Amino acid sequence: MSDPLSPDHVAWFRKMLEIRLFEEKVQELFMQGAIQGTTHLCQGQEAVSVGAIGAMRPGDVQTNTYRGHGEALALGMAPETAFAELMGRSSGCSGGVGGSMHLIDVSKGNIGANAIVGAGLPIAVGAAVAFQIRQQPHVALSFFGDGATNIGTFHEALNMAAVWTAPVVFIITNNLYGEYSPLRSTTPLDDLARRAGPYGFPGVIVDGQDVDAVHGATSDAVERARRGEGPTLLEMKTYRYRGHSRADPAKYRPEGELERWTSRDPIELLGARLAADGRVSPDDQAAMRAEVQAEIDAAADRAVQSPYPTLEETERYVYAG
Amino acid sequence: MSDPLSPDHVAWFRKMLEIRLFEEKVQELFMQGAIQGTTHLCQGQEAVSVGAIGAMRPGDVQTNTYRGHGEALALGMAPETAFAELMGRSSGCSGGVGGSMHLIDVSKGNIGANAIVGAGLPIAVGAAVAFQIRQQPHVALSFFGDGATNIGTFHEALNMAAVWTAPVVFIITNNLYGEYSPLRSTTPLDDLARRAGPYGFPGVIVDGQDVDAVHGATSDAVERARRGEGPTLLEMKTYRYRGHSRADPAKYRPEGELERWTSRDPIELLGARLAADGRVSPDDQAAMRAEVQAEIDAAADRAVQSPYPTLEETERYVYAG
Amino acid sequence: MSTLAEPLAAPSEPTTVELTYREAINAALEDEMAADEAVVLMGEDVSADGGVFKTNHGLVEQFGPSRVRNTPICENGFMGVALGMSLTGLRPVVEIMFADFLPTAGDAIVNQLPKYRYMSGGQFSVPVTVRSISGALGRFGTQHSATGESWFMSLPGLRVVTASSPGAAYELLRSAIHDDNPVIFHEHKALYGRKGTVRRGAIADLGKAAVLREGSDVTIVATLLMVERALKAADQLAADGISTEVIDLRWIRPLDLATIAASVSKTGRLVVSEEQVHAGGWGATIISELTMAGQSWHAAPRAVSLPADLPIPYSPPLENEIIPSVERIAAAARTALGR
Amino acid sequence: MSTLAEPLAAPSEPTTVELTYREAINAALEDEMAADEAVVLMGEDVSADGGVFKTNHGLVEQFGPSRVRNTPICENGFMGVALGMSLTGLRPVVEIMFADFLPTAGDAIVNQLPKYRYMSGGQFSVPVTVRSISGALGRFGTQHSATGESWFMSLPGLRVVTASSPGAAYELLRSAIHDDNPVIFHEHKALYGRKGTVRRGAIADLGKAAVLREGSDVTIVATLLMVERALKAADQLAADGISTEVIDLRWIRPLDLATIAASVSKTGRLVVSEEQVHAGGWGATIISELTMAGQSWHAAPRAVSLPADLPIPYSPPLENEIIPSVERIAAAARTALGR
Ligand SMILES: Cc1ncc(C[n+]2csc(CCOP(=O)(O)OP(=O)(O)O)c2C)c(N)n1
Ligand SMILES: Cc1ncc(C[n+]2csc(CCOP(=O)(O)OP(=O)(O)O)c2C)c(N)n1
Ligand SMILES: [Mg+2]
Ligand SMILES: [Mg+2]
Repeated sequence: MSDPLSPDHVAWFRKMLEIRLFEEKVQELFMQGAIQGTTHLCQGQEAVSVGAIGAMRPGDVQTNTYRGHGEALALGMAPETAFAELMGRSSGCSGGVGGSMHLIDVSKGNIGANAIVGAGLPIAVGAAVAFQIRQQPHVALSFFGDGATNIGTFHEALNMAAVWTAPVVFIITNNLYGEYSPLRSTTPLDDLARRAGPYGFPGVIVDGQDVDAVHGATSDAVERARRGEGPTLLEMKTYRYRGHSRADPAKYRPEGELERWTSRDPIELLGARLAADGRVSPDDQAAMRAEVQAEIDAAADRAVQSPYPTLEETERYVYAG
Repeated sequence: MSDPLSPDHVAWFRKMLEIRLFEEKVQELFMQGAIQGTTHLCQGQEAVSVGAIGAMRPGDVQTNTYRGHGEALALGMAPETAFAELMGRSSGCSGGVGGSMHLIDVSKGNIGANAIVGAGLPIAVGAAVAFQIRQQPHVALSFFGDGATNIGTFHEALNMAAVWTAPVVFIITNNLYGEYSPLRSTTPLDDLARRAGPYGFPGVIVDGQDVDAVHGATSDAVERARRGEGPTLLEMKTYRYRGHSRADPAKYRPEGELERWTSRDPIELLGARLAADGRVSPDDQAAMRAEVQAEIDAAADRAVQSPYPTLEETERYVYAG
Repeated sequence: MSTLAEPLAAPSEPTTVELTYREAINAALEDEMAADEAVVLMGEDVSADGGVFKTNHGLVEQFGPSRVRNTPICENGFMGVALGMSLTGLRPVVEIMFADFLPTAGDAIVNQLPKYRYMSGGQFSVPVTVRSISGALGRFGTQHSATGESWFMSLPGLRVVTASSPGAAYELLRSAIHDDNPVIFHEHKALYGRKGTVRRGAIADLGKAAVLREGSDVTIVATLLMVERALKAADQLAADGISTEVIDLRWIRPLDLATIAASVSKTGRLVVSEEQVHAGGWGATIISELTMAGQSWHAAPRAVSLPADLPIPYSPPLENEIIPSVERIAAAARTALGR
Repeated sequence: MSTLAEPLAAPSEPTTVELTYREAINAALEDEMAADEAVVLMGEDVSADGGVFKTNHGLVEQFGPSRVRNTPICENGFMGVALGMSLTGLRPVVEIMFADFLPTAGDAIVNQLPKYRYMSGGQFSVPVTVRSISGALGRFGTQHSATGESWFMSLPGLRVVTASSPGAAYELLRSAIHDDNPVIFHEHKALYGRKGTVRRGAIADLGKAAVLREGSDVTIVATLLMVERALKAADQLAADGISTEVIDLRWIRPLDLATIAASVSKTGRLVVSEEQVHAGGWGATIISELTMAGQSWHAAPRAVSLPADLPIPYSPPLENEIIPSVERIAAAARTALGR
């Protein structure tokens, strides 16, 4: 892809750095015990989150997964709010009761981060159909993994979206693994975009390391949906640098695989272009990284100051009204 | 299709007649209150049941649905046993506790008639995988409707079958309706065979009114599976003459549709060929029909003599051992 | 006039009409859809000739196929769709054709609907109503005869309600649709033809049981089809001079323990009559809660329930036999009274 | 030696070994798979580095990827596959990575496994064991912390069992796999590291609760993680001169009411300690059944349970707070004793 570089690229670069450094910090806080339980990091997948979210317009919504920190931050959640949620603090986006798998912010169009594989897809279809019914010009996106394409809700959601020509964009973050299982051990094909076939709408393979490619393909799909032409399935080819979750050392990877992917790191790819183009020099990039790092560190420091909620405070989260 | 007429055709013709007259009798018994509740008849679909079941070999198994009378009879269940089950009598195949939706006979390879849409598919895959694991040369078939291709288990079952190269044949009895809904109102394509695409195994469209076509396509798929080459999805284009169930007058059908299908009635098609070929004259066919009718009537008469089970008798059906 | 029942003219003042249970549900749907554009009805064949159980007559003609929406066969999927609709301002009513299919939508019902607001820290409300067509005696066999009324009673974030009569069905369904939380609404398929008085325009209180008959000797608590059987049992008992209080439990979650406790404090005797296995159900929960609260009994409470170890059989006489009968309910009350 | 524990040499004479709960499960799987070729293990990543919770170490090396089978992510689908396997002679053990995903397989669990034999008139047996990895305190959040131990307790045709210690886990899992009926076997993820004595080669009786500590003043019934807390509470109570009987319920279906009734007949006081909401659970069912059977209480029975109206929160201190603690269990026993 060779879109003319636009001002967005600098913002995207910064956001991708923010996501990367946020995730690294999460890992560190985990080691220190400041974050407990489990967490599913997305280093390596930043271009997917940033490029695709960048295609959304006000009023659009999306659902994502337990591996949703990238989308949450791309949608503008403050790192401090996200850290606080991961720490179970009352200033977290969900008051600390959700945790790492549920970074949700309805005010930013982030209507769900789901810990159940495949559950977010029908929810996005529902939002899309609601837009149709109320004649609102909005679109719903749904992010999910390659492994999620094997569960029934994937099929059910795509089928309903097709039958109803719903304004929804399905985004597979194909990072080649579902937990410890390589794609081809659970899925009978390499190119998941082909799974759009029986629904009669387009399936598109996208280079998930190239933020421009991601943004371009998603924008096309979003605008197609907005024009009333129905859903698209986008397959983002990408990779997660870390194991599935905290507990996973990712020993199952073939030798050299990680290196092949880090050699096309999405942040470095964009950084190289920004440097080549003269927009942001390597030095300025380093300065930006330091600045973001300082923000991230400060955000974590502030988050940890937030009190834990009390059970009583959280009672109002259960029933509305 | 123009397979040379073989002796099987006469047996098939008779079996199709048996199914047709069985279903008509069920309807009559319903009106009289001798059968209660609901029932899902398969008049018009006889060639699918008979042609496909005819491709099975000893040790092969199949699962079907609440609309499974045709498969049950084709597999050799005595009409009397089937009637008794529909009447809730203790001499029914399931001792009267199953009813119309569960004509099951494990001794004949009929390992399930399911009232839950889509539930039979993974069960068939499980049987097929068991054959693989135990290195038995058997194949599992699964019959289900067009509407069932929209539920998650369809996708999950086809995916697992593909990944494991399981010896299973998926048979869509595409009768154009799922309950009262025409196919295209719930499904974004006409040719459901295309749904095999993303699983990487063949999908085949078959004329479900032509018992030879059904038998040929199913035999090919069964033998392919037996050779270890994996699953096939067969789409049988057919039609049910009656409404979805007893309660349904089928008023939603466009005018002329039923007539278009009855003009290619599977029994008449085969009957015409048998007559043209000189194998079974129209008179002999009429005699055969009368004979089968008498058998059916007698079977129903005997079935109604069977006592109802007692609750105590049925207790042993709950837990094994 | 394509609807079964006249639409609601002035919702402020209830007017009394005679409707069948089926018509009452139709009227509640119609009134809610007319009053609020956000209300949509969805499910398999909901708009086809009034729906499979004919509860939806005239709705698609009045509100169009977008708001009365047929779905493909995929309960978990369309339940998720309803959730997504609710997050963006709609108030979906989902029809589940047989209660037995609720587990097909198991993830959406257990992990999504009740928890969605909570795990977002209260950012959403989830006004989804699930209409579950429940109950046996249709000779539908073991996979189509469940009530499932207690299956989800342990889930915080959810409400569960049952309708035993046309009047209750109308008011409770409206109450369910009005509530900003997910509610599973159980209707019993054997009741559709029953006639009764409906206060058109009224709406039921959330979480309140209904004392249908006052009495002093024994309390019978029931739901769905068991309510009319309990009332008939009370008639039989009255002939023997036994004064029976009959409570229609209505809400399984939240349980109206106060109303039941007040009744049992008076009668000292309790029979729970339930079209379900006793284990893990509302009957057991009520007896446990009262006992834990120190209830003193004149006689041990009793349950008339489905057999613990028998699925619902198809065979008509067997199905009849296992569903609690008027006689068995009355007998349980008599035993409690030592008669 | 790739397995965690030595394989069983002579299954006839139990030998006593010290194993962790995780190793005990591994040993049960290994012994069953070694003894019977029909036993297969399946689920998501069951063979990947010992499985997600490392219970399956060495099994794929020993028995191969066909019998230790990774599945795609599709709980309802692969539960149906297990059913199909069982109909044709295999004895599948299905791992459900978190109990919260049991509802994802809702149809297979509710409508298929328990009913399949019944609706065929007894033509099949369905020897499927479902291993459900259950329980809170992992800081996994509200969609990954359920026990679900009572969710399916009302289903005729099914059995449900829980393992509270390494010894129980070993013997009960073998018992589940041996049984010719579908069994849901609950393991608690907070217990995997616990050490204990395992009688390798032994097998538990079906449907029998275990009296772990005898006492005369109060009975505590518990399952899973609550059992060790109940035992600790009993120690605390003993220091105050209170004699506590602790029963590990083990089987939720069938319920061993006889063992509990015998204990309560002696103590007259009962505390159920459960990592679940009280409504619709085994605790409520036990209290109801005893009360209906005419149990006379020295003091009202009590339940130490999860809050009725709160999902399990992620925030660590809150999660700690809502799970019944040793102190709350002891306090309930003291209250029952009026102390
Ligand atoms: C219904 C369900 N089954 C299993 C799991 C456990 N699980 C969590 S993530 C995961 C793998 C998902 O893989 P993929 O969809 O590729 O997403 P990724 O983690 O790679 O982002 C599994 C099996 C779950 N959360 N939900
Ligand atoms: C999970 C589930 N949802 C809904 C139903 C109700 N139902 C029974 S048959 C049917 C239509 C199925 O259509 P199709 O698969 O085309 O089969 P056909 O009846 O035409 O043979 C429906 C919706 C069911 N039995 N199971
Ligand atoms: Mg993945
Ligand atoms: Mg059909």
